Amino acid sequence: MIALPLWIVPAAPLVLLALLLVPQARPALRALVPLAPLPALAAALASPAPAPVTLDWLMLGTELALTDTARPFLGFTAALWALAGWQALRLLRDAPGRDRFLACFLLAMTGNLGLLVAQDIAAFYSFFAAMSLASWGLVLQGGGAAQVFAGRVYIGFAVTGELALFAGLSLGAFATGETRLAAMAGPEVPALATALMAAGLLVKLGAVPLHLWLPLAHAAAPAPASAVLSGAMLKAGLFGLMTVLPLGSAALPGAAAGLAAMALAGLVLAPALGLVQAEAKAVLAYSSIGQMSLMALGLAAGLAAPAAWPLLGPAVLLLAVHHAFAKAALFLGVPAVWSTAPGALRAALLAALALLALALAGLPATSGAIAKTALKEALEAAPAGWQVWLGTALFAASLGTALLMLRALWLLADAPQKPDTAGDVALPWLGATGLVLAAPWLLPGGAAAAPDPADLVPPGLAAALALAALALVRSFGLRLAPPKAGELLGLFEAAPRPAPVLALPPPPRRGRTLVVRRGRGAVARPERGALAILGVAAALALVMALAPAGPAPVSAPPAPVTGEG
Amino acid sequence: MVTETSLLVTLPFLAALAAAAAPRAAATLGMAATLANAGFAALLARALLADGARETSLGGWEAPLGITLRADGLAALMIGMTALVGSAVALQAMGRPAPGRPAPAGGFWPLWLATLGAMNALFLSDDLFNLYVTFEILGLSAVGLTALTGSRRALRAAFDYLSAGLAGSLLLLLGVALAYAEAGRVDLAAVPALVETMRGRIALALVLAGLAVKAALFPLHFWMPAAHANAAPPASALLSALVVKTALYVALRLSLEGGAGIAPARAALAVAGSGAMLWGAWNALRAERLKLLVAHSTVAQIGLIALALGVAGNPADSTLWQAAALLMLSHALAKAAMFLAAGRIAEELGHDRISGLNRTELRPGAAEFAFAIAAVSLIGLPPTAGFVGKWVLIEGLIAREAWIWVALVMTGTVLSAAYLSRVVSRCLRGGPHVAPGARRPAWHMGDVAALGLAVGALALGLASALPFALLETTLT
Amino acid sequence: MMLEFLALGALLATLASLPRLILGPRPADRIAAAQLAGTGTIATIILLGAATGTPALYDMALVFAALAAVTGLAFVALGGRSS
Amino acid sequence: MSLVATLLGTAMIAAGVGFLLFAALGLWRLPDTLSRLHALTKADTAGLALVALGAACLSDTPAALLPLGLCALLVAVSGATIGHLIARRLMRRPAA
Amino acid sequence: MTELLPLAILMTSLGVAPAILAMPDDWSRLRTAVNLAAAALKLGLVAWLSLSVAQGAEFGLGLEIAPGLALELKADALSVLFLALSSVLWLLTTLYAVGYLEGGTDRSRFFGFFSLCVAATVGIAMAGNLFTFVVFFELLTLATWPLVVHRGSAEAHRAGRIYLVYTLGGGLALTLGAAWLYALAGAVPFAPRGVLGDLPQTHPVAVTAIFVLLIAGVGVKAALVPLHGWLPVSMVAPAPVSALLHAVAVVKSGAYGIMRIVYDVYGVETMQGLGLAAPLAALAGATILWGSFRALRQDDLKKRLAYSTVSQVSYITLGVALISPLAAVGGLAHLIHQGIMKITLFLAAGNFAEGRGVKTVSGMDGMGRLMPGATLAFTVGALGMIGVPPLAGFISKWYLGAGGLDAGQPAVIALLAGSGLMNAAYFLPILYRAWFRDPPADAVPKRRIGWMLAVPPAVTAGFVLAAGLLANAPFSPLGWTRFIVSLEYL
Amino acid sequence: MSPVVLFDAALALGVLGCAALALTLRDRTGTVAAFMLTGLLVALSWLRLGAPDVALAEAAIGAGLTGALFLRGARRLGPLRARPPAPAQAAAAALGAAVLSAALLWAFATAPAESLYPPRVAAALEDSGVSNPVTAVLLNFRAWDTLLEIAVLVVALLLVMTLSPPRVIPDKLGALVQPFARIVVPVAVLVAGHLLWQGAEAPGGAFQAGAVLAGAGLALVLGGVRVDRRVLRRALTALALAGLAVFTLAALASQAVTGALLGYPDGQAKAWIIAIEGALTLSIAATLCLLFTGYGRRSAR
Repeated sequence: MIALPLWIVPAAPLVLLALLLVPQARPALRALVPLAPLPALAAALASPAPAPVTLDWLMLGTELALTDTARPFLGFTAALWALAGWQALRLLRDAPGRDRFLACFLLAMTGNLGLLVAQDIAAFYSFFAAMSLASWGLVLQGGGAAQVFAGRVYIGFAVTGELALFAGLSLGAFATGETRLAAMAGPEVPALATALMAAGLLVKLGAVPLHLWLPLAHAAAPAPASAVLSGAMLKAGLFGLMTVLPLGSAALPGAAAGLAAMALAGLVLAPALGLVQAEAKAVLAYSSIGQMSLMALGLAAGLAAPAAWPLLGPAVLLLAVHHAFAKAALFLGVPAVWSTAPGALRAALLAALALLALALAGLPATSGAIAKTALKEALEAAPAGWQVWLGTALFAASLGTALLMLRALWLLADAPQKPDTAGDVALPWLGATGLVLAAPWLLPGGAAAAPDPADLVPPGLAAALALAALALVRSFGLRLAPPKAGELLGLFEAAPRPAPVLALPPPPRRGRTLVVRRGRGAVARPERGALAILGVAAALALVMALAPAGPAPVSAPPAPVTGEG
Repeated sequence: MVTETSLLVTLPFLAALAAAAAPRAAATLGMAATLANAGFAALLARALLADGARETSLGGWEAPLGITLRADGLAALMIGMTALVGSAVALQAMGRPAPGRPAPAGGFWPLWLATLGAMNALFLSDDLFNLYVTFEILGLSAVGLTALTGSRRALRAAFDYLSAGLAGSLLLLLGVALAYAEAGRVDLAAVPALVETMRGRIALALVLAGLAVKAALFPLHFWMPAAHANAAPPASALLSALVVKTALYVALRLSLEGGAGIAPARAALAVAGSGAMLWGAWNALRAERLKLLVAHSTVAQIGLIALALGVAGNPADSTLWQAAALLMLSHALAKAAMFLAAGRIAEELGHDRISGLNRTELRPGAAEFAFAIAAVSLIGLPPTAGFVGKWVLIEGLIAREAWIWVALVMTGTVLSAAYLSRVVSRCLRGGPHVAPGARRPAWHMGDVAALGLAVGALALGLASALPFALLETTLT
Repeated sequence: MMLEFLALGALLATLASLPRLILGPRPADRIAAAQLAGTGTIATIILLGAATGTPALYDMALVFAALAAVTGLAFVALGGRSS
Repeated sequence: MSLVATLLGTAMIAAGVGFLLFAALGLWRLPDTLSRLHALTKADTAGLALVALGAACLSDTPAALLPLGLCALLVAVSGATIGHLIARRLMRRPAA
Repeated sequence: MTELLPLAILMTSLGVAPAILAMPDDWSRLRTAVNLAAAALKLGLVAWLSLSVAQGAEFGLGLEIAPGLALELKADALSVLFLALSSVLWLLTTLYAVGYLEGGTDRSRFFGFFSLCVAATVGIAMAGNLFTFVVFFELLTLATWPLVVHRGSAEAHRAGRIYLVYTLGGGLALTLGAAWLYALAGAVPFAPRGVLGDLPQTHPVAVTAIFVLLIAGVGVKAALVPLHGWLPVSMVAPAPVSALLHAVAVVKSGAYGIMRIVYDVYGVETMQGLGLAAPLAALAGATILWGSFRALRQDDLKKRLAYSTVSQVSYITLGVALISPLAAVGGLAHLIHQGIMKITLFLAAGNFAEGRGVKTVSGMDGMGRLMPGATLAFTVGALGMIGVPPLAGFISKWYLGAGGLDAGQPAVIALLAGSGLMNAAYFLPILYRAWFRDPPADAVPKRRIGWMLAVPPAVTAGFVLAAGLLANAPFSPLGWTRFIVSLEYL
Repeated sequence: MSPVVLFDAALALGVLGCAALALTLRDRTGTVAAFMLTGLLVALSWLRLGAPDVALAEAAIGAGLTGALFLRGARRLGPLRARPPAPAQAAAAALGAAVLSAALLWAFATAPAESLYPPRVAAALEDSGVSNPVTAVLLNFRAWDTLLEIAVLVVALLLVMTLSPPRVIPDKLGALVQPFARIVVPVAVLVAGHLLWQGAEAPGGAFQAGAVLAGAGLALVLGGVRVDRRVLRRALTALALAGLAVFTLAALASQAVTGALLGYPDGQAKAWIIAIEGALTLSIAATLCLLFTGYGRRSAR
């Protein structure tokens, strides 16, 4: 096998993007979009890993390498992008702004893939920003009011996150004097820098309360975009945190507690808010919040107990991979459902989706179960004080996920058919689903994991609760009024706004003019002139006559100041 | 052998006579004489740069008895200024008027040549009484130039000018007489002796008062705006650029000769100069007619120069007076260009109301451009000599910590920018102010002259080393 | 001494034309007064010359005399229209 | 210089000055313009002639005679002519 | 022969200006040829000069115009930085202007003053002493005024008047300060690390006052906050002029002047010794925030860009004022970066106005579909302004941030972040409208955009990208500024 | 009280009174007449002050010709319209004048009695070629001033040429004028020649001679000699201009000969001076005549 140069990972989509800018080439090249992440996939799977690349001339000196942590990330990210790209091609075949979407898609892909291999701050930050900002285009694709709102919220969070990241990185870089990303986890990085970096990344991760953009964006974006947003890009945040936090090297109990608090809040909030959503993708998005919170919890534990990190790390990674594929598959399945009319085909599809949902909920013999088990084991090493409620949290997470999945499936089952959605959008979904289902056998040590019956409890409980709720609803004729999208932000949105652009006519200003106009200068008359002559002559004579001889002061005498000094 | 000095003071008179005797050939003769004069001026400057200043005793009689012509750097600079401005103005006068405009009055050439001769004689003169006589020629010919158009306003202005000029002459003469009574001699070398006594100082005060009238120094400027505004363009240019300078030149001479003793006069000059600067600027801001604006600006600029002369201090221990000389030079070029341009603009428009400068069927032409450049020079923005002069002045004043004067100079600059921009902004009209088919005025000699002078004024700053080198050869 | 007194008298005669000059009423009266004053001045000069014994002054008197008529002539010839 | 000449001269001068004074008086006191002209032409001429003659008498050089004589002549001619012209004009245009 | 290189560079535009001014309006071919040839020639000469300077050559030419007063042209690393910017962008802007003004009136006047403007800029870049700097600085004022009022409308004239009032006032302050300094120091050549000797110790008050005057003088052009009023008003000028004002000539000259004054007149030690740096930095910071804040509220596209310039140019000042090598690198690099970004924005905005008559932010709907090329260029410029990596703006902000920390001013980071946020807030809505809104139904192409209009923004957008991407390459702006800073600080 | 003192007092009062009259009379002819009278008295004053040359010049110009010129000018002006100045102005003017006069009076009164200049003149008189110190000063020591003064006259003429006031066509004055002219003109020419020649030793000179000659010319003009014929006018003009031309050329020629501008060759000074003065006399006369007759294309009536 030819050694793959690492720079091709981000370059492949970028080159394709550049080529797509030529209008004539577009029809031929569009089909290549799903292939753009393949070099990355190849790099992730290549053995041995591709050699690091150093490009001194690029930016502030760019270094690309594929670390062990990054490798799985790169793998699932690339795969997801490929699948999503495929579906996007199908789904948006005739949509207006398709090329714009694809451009944003490719740029976001570049960023996402690139940040996984970037080793220096500038490159990482660049790729991260490219991903964040390009995703704005993905969110906005639909062009409706929801998209506009989601887009505004998204970009606000994204930019703020970017800036926090920027601030953190520059603080860190200055403190360490290094531009390597790895150095940001070092001991000499100030806490403020770490906090800022973490804040920036947590925005991306969707940690409560920085998650506000997430349900909006996922709901608004087209399904393949939601898939990569949820599957790949949220993980970029995770990846970033894993890189810049001093995991496994230093104990930061305070930070750990804070992070854990955010994670727990997410675990609680996600099902609570997700269940009342009226749209399947929104529900899925809330479930992502929950899942990501779980991973954040893992990180918190790692921060609290550095010793546990060697175990926790792989567990979190596993969870991430699992969630990536499962959630992406679910999102990809949404248009597949849309393409069908309620009936047998849709039922089959829903059944397949239910499998995925169960996997997500951690049903035994799925990747979810493997991941959860790994996490559970790893958390054993967490500090003693944490043990009490970590289990509860895990249980709550599973339960919440299961409930949300049910809700999502419920909503999907009722979704009307969208006739302009082609049937072949299901193909990428099938691919994704296959991967998820095959995961236990693909994942390292997955097949060996013994199914834990306890894992069945949450889904079961969830099903029971769901049935109870259903019964309640049916018997009392209750109807659910979906809340306004955007939680707290929805309240802001309720206020009427004249125009979405921050533009007002400039305030009127008074004219500034120096010119005195319309004056009729009175011409002095000669009689006065004669008087003036006389007066001046007399005055001058007086002055001169009375002035003492010798140097009289016109101004101050020559100053002591001289230039030569 | 006949020297360039004597040719400078005699040739213009001969040419004036010839031009008066042969009106048909007046233009040719006048142009030739003007150019020859310029040549001699250049030769003189070169000779001075090479050999330093020189004095010529006329008729072989030494100074207290006879009259001495003194050719030094300052004089040569002024002569050069006259030659330069004069050549351009002559060029303008050579040109034919635009169609439909009356032909210029025939009397221009002899009067101009007489003015030229008188000015050369004045700049070279080293004798108070002789200066008085040259002022007489100058005053009369300037009145003639003012009245050249023969319009009612012009005649009226000319009369006012004449009256004021005569009053000034009277004061001058009284002063000279008193100086003679005191010192027994009237050459400039008597000035140091004069400042020693009270009588002598009164004599100098009278002389200075007379000069102030002739220089139109505030508050004795009443005659000037009307005279300069109503004269024919070349005449206005000459009057404003050159004639008023002569009085300032003499004031500078007296300042140079008088040394420390004349300080009160310098103070008075500075005060009057500040007043002139402000008053002239104020009136220029309010003026409705273009030429009146330019004329009021002359009042202001004269004020600036007088201020510079006044604050330059004792020439024995400061070279700031050179800045004043440079300002004179710069103002001469710029103001002449401005008047020529204003004349051309008025000729094309048929009037010179500032509010009516935006005539839609006319595009701005070369004259407007020349006006704008001249304005730059007048304001004293780089790279003009005006800027260099102001710079040297300000630098010197700062070194002396004379902050009030610095502030005044600055104020004057600001004000000049303010009133000149009134016109210049209209010179740059375009867009909605110009009709699509608007014509551009054809080139005339006047445009060439105005543009040449304006560019000269602009570029003079780069060549300021030459004036300064010349001024170095000035005898004090 | 006598001559000096006479010169004074001539001068007074000259000045004595002033009342008419002031009173007018016609321009012709004023010109006549001036004319008379001219003659008086000539006389004064002659007397001064005689008193001081400087005949050079007679030349001056001659100049005055030669020019004495010019103004009057001009007045008449130009029509004397004024105010 | 003879005493006679001196006396004569002085007397003539005195008479001349007297004439002049009377001329002035006449110019002042006479009632109308035309009559005033008499004072101008006659008394005046006579006065100056007498003064000139007197001065000539007093003069010690004969060279002085010429200018004095010319003086008298010129004044006489001028006075007469001007008086005539003014009168003539007054006759034609009484308002002047 | 080579020692005349600075003069030759100056003359390529200064000499061309009168010739163009004198041409009749309808000689457009010849005029364009002369213009472009001069621009290209200058670019070549500047390239030559840059290479020579990089190899350590020194250029200096002097002309004494009064005792102790000389016009001096000098080419050092800092000059080359500014020279390169102006010559490259002049070529592009000229090309653009030729296309933009096709068929317009008074083109000879326009291009004449255009050349003069660049000549003044070049003169400023190569000024060898303070006096020369002042001379060219004022010349710039004069040369730009006709450009500002070129449209001839009442509004343009009003803008011109305001422009004059500000810049001439500034010029006056500058002149006064410079003259004062000359009076104290005799002569003030530009030399690395300052030329004041022990003056700051002997006359601290005077030296401080002079500094205030000088900075006030150049600060007007650099649009420091209380002195920035002319900049938003003068956006009524045609697009190439705005580009010139904001990117190449005027504003940059002000910023460049601050550099010269801080580095080559006062020197960093004096700046710190007299405590002048911190107030300047504070002023720059205030300008950054205020400019951004005002930009938020503008609907007029060019006005928004103008306020953005107010804000962005102060990054340069900030970089200089922080007295830290790293910040200096950032500030100096931003001189170039802001130039190429802002010119991209203005050229693109000009294209919008030309092609579709769009002059407001609210009219930008669907522009990405109507004019994709220009919108793309605009996008690149706008993102660069926000500081999105890997574009040019990021590089400067990165160094500025580091410099702020280096100087012990972590607040700079907050400043950068806050300003970046506001940048995003006023630029991203434009991008949103352009790319994600549908064009209004009545949008009809008004005029075809010729290649002369299309190419320059594309090229400058390319520069924006390249300046960021290739920041570490030897001849990048960043590389060059590192070279300069090594001279000023080591 | 001695008659001399009385005489001087009367003279002084007369000068002041006449000047005041000239300023305040509300009739133009009266003003001119008063002015003439002032001129006469001033000439007398000069005599009393021992300056016969000046007195002569004043007599010729101030008292003689200016009257005619003023009358000519008064014809073109309308009636007096200017209002007298406000009392405050008048008071201020009086104050200014008083201060100035006081200063001048004091200054002149206390000026050093002996002058430095006359001894120098006396010392150099021998080399000047003439024995009249005034002429020596005017045409030798300070000949340059004189040249310029001639230029003043020429410029005045140029001014008249430029303004071209209406030509004078005098009224027909009748039969008596011719005999008058026949007497006056020859005498005047004689006087002029005398003055010119005498200038070398005694008061007199080109100015005075020229003025007298001009007076004769005016008499001719007013007597009906037509100067408005082109040829005559041009000839007069040429004559008027020739004076300065001769003087200037002489100055240049003298420089060519001796190396000093206006430096006459040794021993020939008197010849040069007389030659120049001769030219000047004619020129001045012609100039004064032309100043009176004017150049206008339009006629007076």
